[in-house]
Amino acid sequence: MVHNDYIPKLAHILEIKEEVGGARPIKTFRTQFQNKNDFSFRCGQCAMLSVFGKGESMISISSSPLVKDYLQFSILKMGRVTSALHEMQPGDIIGIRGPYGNGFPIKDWKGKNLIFIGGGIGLAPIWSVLNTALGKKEEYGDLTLIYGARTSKDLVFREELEEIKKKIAVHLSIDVEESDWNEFVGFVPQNVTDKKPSPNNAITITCGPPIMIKFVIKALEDLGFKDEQIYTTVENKMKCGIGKCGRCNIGSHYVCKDGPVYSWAELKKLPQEY
Amino acid sequence: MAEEFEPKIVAFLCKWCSSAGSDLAGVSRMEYPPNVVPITVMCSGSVSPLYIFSAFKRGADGVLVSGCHPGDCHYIKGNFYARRRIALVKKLLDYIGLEPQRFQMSWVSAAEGKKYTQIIKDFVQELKPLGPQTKLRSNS
Amino acid sequence: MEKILTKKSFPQWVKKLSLYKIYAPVRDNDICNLEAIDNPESIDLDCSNTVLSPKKIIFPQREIYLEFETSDENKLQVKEILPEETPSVIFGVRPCDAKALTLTDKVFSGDFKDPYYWKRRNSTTLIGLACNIPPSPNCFCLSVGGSPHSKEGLDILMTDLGDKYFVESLSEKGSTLINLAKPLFQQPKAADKKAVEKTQAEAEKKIVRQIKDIKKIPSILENMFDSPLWDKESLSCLRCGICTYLCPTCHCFDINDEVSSSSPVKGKRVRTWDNCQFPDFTMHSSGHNPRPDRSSRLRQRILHKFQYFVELYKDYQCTGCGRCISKCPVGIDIIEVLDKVSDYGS
Amino acid sequence: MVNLEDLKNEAHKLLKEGTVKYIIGYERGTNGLLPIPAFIKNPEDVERLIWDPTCVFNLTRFLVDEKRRKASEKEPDERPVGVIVKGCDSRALVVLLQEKFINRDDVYILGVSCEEAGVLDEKKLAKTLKGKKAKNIEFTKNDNFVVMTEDGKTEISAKEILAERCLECKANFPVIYDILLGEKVKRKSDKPFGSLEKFESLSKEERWTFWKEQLDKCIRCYACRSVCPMCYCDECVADTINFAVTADTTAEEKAQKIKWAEKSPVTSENFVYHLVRAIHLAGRCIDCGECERVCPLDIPLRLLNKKLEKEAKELFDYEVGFDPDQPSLVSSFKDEDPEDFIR
Amino acid sequence: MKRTGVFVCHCGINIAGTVDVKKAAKELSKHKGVVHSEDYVYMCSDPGQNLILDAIKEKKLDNVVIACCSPTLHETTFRNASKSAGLNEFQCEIANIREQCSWVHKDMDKATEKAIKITKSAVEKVRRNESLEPISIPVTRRALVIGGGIAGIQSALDLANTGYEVILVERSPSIGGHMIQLSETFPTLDCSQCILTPKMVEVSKHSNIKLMTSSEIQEISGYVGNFKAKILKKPTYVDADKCTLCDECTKVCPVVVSNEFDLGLTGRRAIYIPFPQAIPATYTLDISACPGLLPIACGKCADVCEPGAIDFDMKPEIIEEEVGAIIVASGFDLYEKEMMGEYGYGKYPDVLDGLQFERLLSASGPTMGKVLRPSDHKEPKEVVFIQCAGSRDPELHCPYCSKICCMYTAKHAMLYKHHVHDGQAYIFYIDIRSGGKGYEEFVQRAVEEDGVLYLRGKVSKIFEEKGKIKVWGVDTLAGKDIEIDADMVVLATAMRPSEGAEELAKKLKIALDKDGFLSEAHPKLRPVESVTSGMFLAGAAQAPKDIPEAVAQASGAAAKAIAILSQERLFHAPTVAKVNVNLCTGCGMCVDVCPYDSLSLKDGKVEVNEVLCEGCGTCSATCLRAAIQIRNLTPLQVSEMIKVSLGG
Repeated sequence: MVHNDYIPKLAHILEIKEEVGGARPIKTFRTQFQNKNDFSFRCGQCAMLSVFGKGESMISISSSPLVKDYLQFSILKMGRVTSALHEMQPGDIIGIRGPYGNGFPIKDWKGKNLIFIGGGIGLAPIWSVLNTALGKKEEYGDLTLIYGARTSKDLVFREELEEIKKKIAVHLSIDVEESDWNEFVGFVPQNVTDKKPSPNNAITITCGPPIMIKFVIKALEDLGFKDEQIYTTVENKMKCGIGKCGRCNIGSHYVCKDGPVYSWAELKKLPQEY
Repeated sequence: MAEEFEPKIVAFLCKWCSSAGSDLAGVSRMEYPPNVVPITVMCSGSVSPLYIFSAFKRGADGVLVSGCHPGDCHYIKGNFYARRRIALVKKLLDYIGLEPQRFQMSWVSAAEGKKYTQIIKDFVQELKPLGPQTKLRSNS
Repeated sequence: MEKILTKKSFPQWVKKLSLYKIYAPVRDNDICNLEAIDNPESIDLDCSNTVLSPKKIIFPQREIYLEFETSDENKLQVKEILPEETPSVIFGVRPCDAKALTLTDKVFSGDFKDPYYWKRRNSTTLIGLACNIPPSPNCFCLSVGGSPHSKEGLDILMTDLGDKYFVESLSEKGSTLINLAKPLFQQPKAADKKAVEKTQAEAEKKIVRQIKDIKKIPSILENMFDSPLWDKESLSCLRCGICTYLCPTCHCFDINDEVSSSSPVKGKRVRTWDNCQFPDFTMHSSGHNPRPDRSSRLRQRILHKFQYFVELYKDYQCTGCGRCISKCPVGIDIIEVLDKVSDYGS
Repeated sequence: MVNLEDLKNEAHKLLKEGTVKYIIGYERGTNGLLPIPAFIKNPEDVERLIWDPTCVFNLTRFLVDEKRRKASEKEPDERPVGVIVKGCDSRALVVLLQEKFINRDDVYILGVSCEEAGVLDEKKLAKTLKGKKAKNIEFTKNDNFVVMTEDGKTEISAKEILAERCLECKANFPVIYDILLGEKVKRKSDKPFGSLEKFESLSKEERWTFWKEQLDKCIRCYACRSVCPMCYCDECVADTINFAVTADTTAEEKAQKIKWAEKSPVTSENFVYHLVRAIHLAGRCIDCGECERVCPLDIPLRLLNKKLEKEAKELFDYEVGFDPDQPSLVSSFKDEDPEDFIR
Repeated sequence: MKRTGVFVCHCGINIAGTVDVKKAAKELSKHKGVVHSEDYVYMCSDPGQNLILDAIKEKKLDNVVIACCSPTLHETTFRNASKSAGLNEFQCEIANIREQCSWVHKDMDKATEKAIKITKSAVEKVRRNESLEPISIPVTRRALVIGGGIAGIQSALDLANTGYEVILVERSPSIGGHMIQLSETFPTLDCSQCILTPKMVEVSKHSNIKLMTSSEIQEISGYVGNFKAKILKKPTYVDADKCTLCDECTKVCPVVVSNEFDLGLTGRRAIYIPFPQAIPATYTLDISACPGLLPIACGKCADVCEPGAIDFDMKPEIIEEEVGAIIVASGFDLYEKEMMGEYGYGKYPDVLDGLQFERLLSASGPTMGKVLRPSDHKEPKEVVFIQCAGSRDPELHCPYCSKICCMYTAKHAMLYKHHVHDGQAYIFYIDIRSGGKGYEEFVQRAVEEDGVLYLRGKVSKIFEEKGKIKVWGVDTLAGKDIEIDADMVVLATAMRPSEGAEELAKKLKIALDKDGFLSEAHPKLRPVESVTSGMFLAGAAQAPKDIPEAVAQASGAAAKAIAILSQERLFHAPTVAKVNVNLCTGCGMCVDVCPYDSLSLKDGKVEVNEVLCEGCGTCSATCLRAAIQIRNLTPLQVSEMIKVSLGG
C-alpha cells in the first residue's frame, strides 16, 4: 500500500495546562498516540495537528525527543483550529501527522555554549532543544536562557522555569515594569544587550515574534556573533507540510520541508517573504 | 410499501407575530404536521438571503419566512424590507429552476394561530409530491 | 510504433476502448472543455486547446483525502479515501499540456509520492495531438523547450494529415491502446512520414510569439526581487485565479474540512486547488501577510516559474500554452513581462 | 463620434496642469484584440490612449484598487484620479457614489458617449469573421464598425457584433461626468431585457438543467467577483477567503467565520456562491457585462444579474445607477410593494 | 469546550403526553458539548428549578437549555434561576417544545424527533451566546414639552407637580394654544378662558417650569434619558420683567396688521399683547410688521415706554437644554382657507371658519360676544353651518374625520341661538358622530331645545346674491333640493397638523403618518409613545381630538415621561447591533433601514448607538458584508441552528 502522509494518526489529549490566560491565551497539550508510537522527531521539528471538522494547523513540538511518553505542544489561540484546540478536554481525540521540517542541527553543536533567546510563545520550539540539551548536559558547554514576554502573566512554563533556574543561567524579562518583578524590564533584545552573552564557541537559538527576532539578531551582531552562530525559526502559512501545496515557499525553499530552522547566514540569502 | 416522503421544513418566525401566532396555535391545540422546525428570529427583516440558501444547501425541502402583517411590525418597518428582499430571493430561486413551492413567505399575526396551522398544513401538502429537494442540497 | 489511422476510423478506435474511461475535447459554444465522454462523435479534435488542461483529471480541483465521523459512543473514526484507479484515456492532449504533466510529476514525487496524484496519473494514458495550427494566438511553446509536436510526456502522438492521423506510440501504454484495435491501423508509407515532417516544420513557423532571451531569464531574475517592474506590471491585476487555475503546471492546493454535521462531528477532509494570486494564500492567521500585494504575488508567479522551479527541477514551470495570456481579464502578458525582465538584465 | 485626439488633448491638459494624479484609460495590449487598462501619469504618455469598439472594460473597477492604495499611504496624493467611462461604466460610478465607497471629489470623470454604437462582443466578431483575425476595429460615422483583418478592411453593421448588453443599453452616454466627449444621443433599447426572453420561456426543469450545467463548470477562480466594481468588499461573505484580518481580529472572530460556501467547486457550493453574488448585486449591477466576459468557462453570468435587474424594475420600479442620492434597492421599500406571493 | 446542561420538562402530560421526554433527554446527552441532560415533571416548580441550580453548580455548567413551554411564559423564571446559580442570564435559553411541538402534534415519534431538533437548535444558540449585562444609561431628570396649548400645558403641569423640571417651549408669544381662542366648550358650555387661564397662570408661576415663548426647537440630538435640545429664542424686543402692561406703546404704534388671535376679524399694532390674559403677560414687538430696527425707523414705542422695557438690541439666542424625555404637543391648525374656495371662503366675508365664529361668540371677542356679520355688522338671522368642510373627502381634501366638528357645530348652532333667539340655524351634515360622555345628549339638546335644523346632505354651491349668501344643497333624507338665503355661513373646517409639524418631526426624527400627524408607536397599545424611545405625543399633533382627549393623552404622556425620569438609570436590552469595522465599508444601507436611527456613519464606518437599537436585526440582513450583526442572534448562531434543525 502506498504510504499516505496526508492521513493523520489519531492521538488523545492526556493533559492540558493553561499557561497564559487573557485575550491571547496559551495552553500546553500533552498527547499520546492511540496506536503504537512510531513517531520519532528531532528538536525544532513540527507536527500538523488536526481538529476534525475544523482543519489542520502546523505546531512546533515543545517536548524533547528524549521524552517518549507523550508529545507536547504549546499553543497560542490564534485562529479556527487553535481555538478549537483550546476548547478541547483531556481525553478528546486529535489527529497528528509529521514530523515535518529540518529541526535544529544539534549534532553539530556538541561542546558548544548554547544561548537560547525566546519571546512569548517562541519558547515552545526552544523548549524542545533546551530540554534535550539539559538531558545530555555533559555533551554541551554552558547553557543560557534569555526569555521575555509582555507581562509576567504572559510567560509560559513558569513553574518549569523555576526548576531550570537551578540548573542553568536564566534571564527573564517583561516589557513593562510590574511590582514584585525583580528581573529585567524591557524588550528581549535589550535584555540580550544587557546580559552580553559571549560569542566564543557559542550558538544562539532565537525564536519569537518577527520583530523581536530582527532586533535580537542585531543585538547579537553587535556583540560579535557571526551569522553562522545565529539560528532562528521561520513561520509561514502551511497546509501540506511536505513541500507540495506551495504555500510556505520562500524562494525555492519550502519552510515546511527545508525549514523552519535557519541559520542567519542561510536566511539572509532568501527573499524576505516570511 | 415505501414510507411516505416527509419534507423537512425550516421556518424563520419573527418573535412578535409569527412565533406568537404559532404559540397560539399550540395553546389552542390546533394540530399540524411535525415537519417544520421553527427558528425564532427577532424580525422577518433580519432573515438574510444567506439563511435561505444555507437552509436549502443543508437539505431543507422547504423554507418559510413569516413575519407580522404590513403595518404591524414590532419594529415598525422590518417586514417591509423583508418583503422586498424575499421577493427577490423568490424570483431568483424560481429562475434557477427550484420549485417555487419550496420557498414561501407568510404574514402571521399573534392572533392567527389558525392561519399558521393552515400554512404549515398546505406547505407540507404541496411539498410532498415534489419529493426531496436535491438540487441545492450538499452531498457531503 | 508508427501507424496511420483514417479519420473515419477514429470513432471506431475510441469505441474499442470501452474498458477505459475516455476524456476528450468537447465543444461548448465558443470554448472547448476536456470532458468525460460516452459517445466518440462528441469528440472535437479540431477544437482549439481546452480551457483546462488534463491537469484537471490527474490533479482534480477537488480530491477527498479522508472522511471522519464520531460514533454514538463518541469515538472518532477516520477513513482514508483514495481515488479508484480507473484506467483512463485522454484524447487530444496538446504537447504543451503533456509536458506540463511531466513537471507536476516532479512536484508530486520526491520523498513523499503523492498517492492521489500518482494513482490517477498511472492509470491514465495520454494521447497527444500535434498542433498543426497553433491552438491559440498566444502559444509560445518553442520558447520554453517545447514544440507543437513534442512527444514529451505522451503515450501516443497523433498528427493530423488531412483525412488521416499519423499515430506514433511512445510507450507501452500507448501500444496497448493501438493493439486493442489493430485492424483499424495501417502501416505508414514513406510519403506519410514526409508529410508529417513537413507539417511539423510548418507548424513551428506558425508559432509567432516568443520570449526574447529565455536562457538568461533565471539568472536575471535572481537579482530582480526588489525591482520596480513588479509594481508596474501588476497595476491592473485583479487578483483573480485565472492565470494559475488555467495553468497546466500550477499545482498549489489547499486542505480543508467540510462538515456535514457538527454534532456528532461528520465530514470530509478535501484538497482543492488554491493559488498564489489570491490575497489570503500566504496570510498567516495573525493577519500578517508575507505577500501582501499584487506586485509581490505577480513576482511570485514569475519567479516561481522561471527561477525557483529551475533551481529545484532544472526546467521552467511553463510550457508556453498561452492560457494565462489569452484569458487574463486585463491582458497581463507573461511574454511581455519576461521580455521586460530581459531588458532589465541588459 | 468621439474624437480620440480630443480625448488625448483633454487627458494631456489634465495631467499637465496637475488636475489629476493619473488617468485610467485604454491602451493596446499584446495578447489579442482587446485593449488593456492604461494608467497614465505623464502627459506625453497620453499618446498610448485609444478609444474604439474594443474598449469593453469597466475601468471604474480600478477605483476600488485606488481607494485601497490611498488608504494604505501615509501621505496620499489628494488629487482626483481621472477615469474614462462609458455610459454603463458611469452608472457603476453612480452606485459607488451612492454607496459612499468613493467620493465625487476623488474622481475626475472623462465621459465618452457610445452614441449609436457600443462595444463589441469578441465572440460574435469571431463568428462573423469566420476564422479571420481582426487586427483593428474602428467606429464609423454611421453605426457600422470598420474591421481590419489580414484581408483588409470590411465594414460590419455594429448591430451584428455589438455586445448583447449594448443592444439592451439604458445609458449610451455617461450619466455623470466632468468632461463629455461625443454626443448625448438618446437611444432607447426596444428590448431592455431581450436576452432573458429565451431563457425565461424555458420550463422550470429546463432552467434547472441549464444552470446546473453552467454552474458545474465554475472553477471558482473568482474572476467574476474580481472584475466587478461592485464587489469591493474586503472579504466576500460567500466564501471562506479571509482578507479582512488585522492584528486586532480576535481568535474567536477568526474561528467564528462562517463557511456559507465551501471551497470545493461542487454543485451545492457553486450555487451558494453564485446565488449570493446575484442577490448581493440586485439593485447594484449596472450590466457592464464584465463578469461574463472574463469567465474562462463562459458561464452566462449576465443572465443571473439581468434577471434581478428586471425584477427590480418590474416589482419595485427601481433602476440602478442614475441617481447617487436614491436609497439602495434593499434598503428602501414602498408601501405598495407587491406581496401577492405572500400567504 | 463549553459545558451545556439540558433540562427537558414534562409539563405534566402537556409535553410528556406527546414527546418521549426520556428519549429526548438521552439523545440530547449525546450532543456535542452537552454534559448534563435530564427530564423532570415540572421544571418551573421549585424542585425543578433546584435541579437546574444543582446541576449548574455540580457539573460546572457554562450554559443551560430548558426544553419546556414558550419563552414568553418562563424565560424570565429560568433566566433568574440561572442567574442565582452564577450564570449570566444569556447563558440560559428556552427550547419551546410545548406550544410549538407537543401541543400541536399527535405522533409521538415525530414529535419527539422534532422536540430534539428544537432543543439542539437552542443548544447551538446558547453555546454561542455572549454573556451580556443590560446597557445602563444615566437619566437627565428633566423634561422638554414642545407646544404650549392645552396638551402641552397639561403635560408640563403634571410633570412639574410630580417634581420634575420642565422646559415648555412655545413658538408664539403666549401659551394657550387654540383653546384660549374658544368661547365655550362642549358639552358643558364652560367658558374656555375661565378654565384655561388658571392653568396658564400656574405654568407661569410654577417653580419647576421654565417657560420659553417665542421659541422654537432648532435641533434635538441624543437619545432616551439624554436628549440635548437647541432652542432658538426669538427676540420680543420687550423686557417682560419691566413691562407693566400699561398699553401706552400700542397707542403710538403707527402700524396696524391683522390680528391672528381673532383670525383676522380685527387688527392689532406692530407692538401688541396677543390677548389680555397672555402668559407671559407682556407685550411683543412683531418685527415683521415694525417699520424697522436697522436703523430704527420709528422708535415711538420706546419713546413712550416709561419703564424702559423696550429693547431694540435684543438678539436671537440659542439656548441649550439637556432633558431625559420629550413630549411633543405641537397641536393643529385649521385646514387652509384657500383650499376651501368652493364654499366661498375668502371670497365672501360672511363665510367664516369655526374658529372665527368662536371669536364672534366670545365675550372678549371682536364683537364683545355679539353675533354680527363681519361684512355689515348686522345680526345674521339665517346661519348655515356646514360640517365636514375639508374632512372625509379623500378626493379633494383630507381623507380623515376631524372628529370634533360634529360637536362644535352643534355647540355653535346652540350658542348662536342663545345669542340670536329669533335666528335660524341650519346644519348640513353627513353623519353625526357624537361618541363621548354627554355628547349625544348635547346634540339632541341642540335639536330639541334650540330648534337647530339638521339637514343630511352636502352643499353643492354657495354664492352671493343681493346681500345674501345663497346656499344650495340637498337634503338626502327628504330627497329634495334645498336653497337657503343665508346671512352667514360657518364652515366646520378640517383639522390638520400644525404648520411646521413636518419640519419638527424631522428634527425629532419621529415619523409622520400619511396625513402628516405624528405617528404613535402602536395604534392601540402605545398610543402616546412615538417610535423614538423617550419621546411622547400629546394632543392634536397626533390626531384630531377634543379637549378632554387631549388632556387625557397629555397626562398619559407625562406619566410615560415620569416613568423614565423617575429612574436614575435606564436599562436597555443588550442584544443590540455590533459592527465589525474591518468589514464595514460605510455604504450606509444599514443606516437607511434602521427604524430607530440608532446607526450613523462616522469616518466611513457605521456606529451603533446601543441605547437606541432595539435589536431587530434588519441591518444585519441588509449588510452585504455581514459587517453588522445582532448580539446573541448572529449569523453564525442562525447557521448552526439551521444545520441542527435539518438534522446535520
